[in-house]
Amino acid sequence: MLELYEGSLDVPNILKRWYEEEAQSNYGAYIPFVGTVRSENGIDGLSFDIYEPILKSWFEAWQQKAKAKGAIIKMAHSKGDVMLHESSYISAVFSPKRRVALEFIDEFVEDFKASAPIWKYDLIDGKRVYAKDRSTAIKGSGILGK
Amino acid sequence: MLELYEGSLDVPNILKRWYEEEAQSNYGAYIPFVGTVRSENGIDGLSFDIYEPILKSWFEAWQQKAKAKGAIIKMAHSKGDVMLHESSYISAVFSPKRRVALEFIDEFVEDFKASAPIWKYDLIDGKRVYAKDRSTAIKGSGILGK
Amino acid sequence: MVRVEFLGPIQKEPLELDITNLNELAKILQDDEELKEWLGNSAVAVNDTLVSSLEAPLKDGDKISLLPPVCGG
Amino acid sequence: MVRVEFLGPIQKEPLELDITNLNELAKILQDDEELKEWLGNSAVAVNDTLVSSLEAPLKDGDKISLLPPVCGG
Repeated sequence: MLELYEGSLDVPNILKRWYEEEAQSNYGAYIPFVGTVRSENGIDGLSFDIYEPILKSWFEAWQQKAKAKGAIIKMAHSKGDVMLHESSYISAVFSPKRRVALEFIDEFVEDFKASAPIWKYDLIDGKRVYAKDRSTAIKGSGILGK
Repeated sequence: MLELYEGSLDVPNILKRWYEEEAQSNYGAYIPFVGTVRSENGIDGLSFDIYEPILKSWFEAWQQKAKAKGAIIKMAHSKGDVMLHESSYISAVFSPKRRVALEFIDEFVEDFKASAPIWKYDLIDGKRVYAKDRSTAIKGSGILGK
Repeated sequence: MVRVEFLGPIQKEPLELDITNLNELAKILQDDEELKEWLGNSAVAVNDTLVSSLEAPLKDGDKISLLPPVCGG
Repeated sequence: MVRVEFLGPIQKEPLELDITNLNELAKILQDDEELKEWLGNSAVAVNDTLVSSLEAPLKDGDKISLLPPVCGG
């Protein structure tokens, strides 16, 4: 399940809803990862653009990988502005046993950072500044270059 | 922070309270691990004994390790009976950046399984049966043997 | 005609081009001063599937997307 | 006198013993049929600190705990 929201995430409610959705599914491990906007470099917050068609197919491919190990993944992400100390990202793995969940959440979050078609901007003095230095070229980038 | 409860954990409320406690602490990553009782081998639930003095010192040593990396750990565990599909264990790491949190939650949960002085029993037909086959001898065990 | 879209921070309106493969697209975009900083670090999708070479043929109505470096979370 | 406690699934009442080191304790417990399955897989704590050898001296009032294999979570 992939959920996109305008603005910041209601973390307690999302964590609770996901827990309750799987309460009878017989998963032994539930590991959410929650990403929150940190105060650094004088920013007022962050802002996000998302390209949904490719995000959905990327997520669906991970869901299939999880399913092959008896696990499931859920993810929520913000679009637009998210201010300091608000949260913009949650992903979670449910699996029967802990090792699969611990390994999946790590691999999923790292691939999310490297591959999910989401662009981050710092909000500084009312402007939206692309977070170029913290961004990663998607694997296979550059084929149109000289 | 180490919290022990009689019976099952109120997971949504604990996750929410921990999130709100650190809402202004400027941690970028919050990773809880939730352990839930699975239906297997015909059990009705699990039951736990805890030796608190050593659990507390073990936890405090981990808290110091976390602190050295700018992170903190929280943990909640059940004492006594926890029935099927209820949860008995939550631990969580907060850290400024994701890598520390992802690595810590894995190391912490694995050491918890290997070292925390907690004993698990299957509840079967009203009896409490020590989960011997799933238990791990604490490092350094056996010095009193022949 | 194919449509070329520039995602995220690439501030550029979509193009409608009469081309039949990505090599032609590369030649056209390489002449565009606005795109100088983006071609070397952007991924390319055809109809929302990422491609890894310029060999894929294009057909009328295809959508091409340029995806610059990402940073979710 | 020292007090010896048996934790978790070891179904045994505490012992009060007049001993001065863990080697003496080992000898006493090895003669106890009830503990046969536990001595080889239990950890030992003196005053709630785990010990890794039998050399530590004991003093009056010390508390010794036997911790059988664990499984939290």
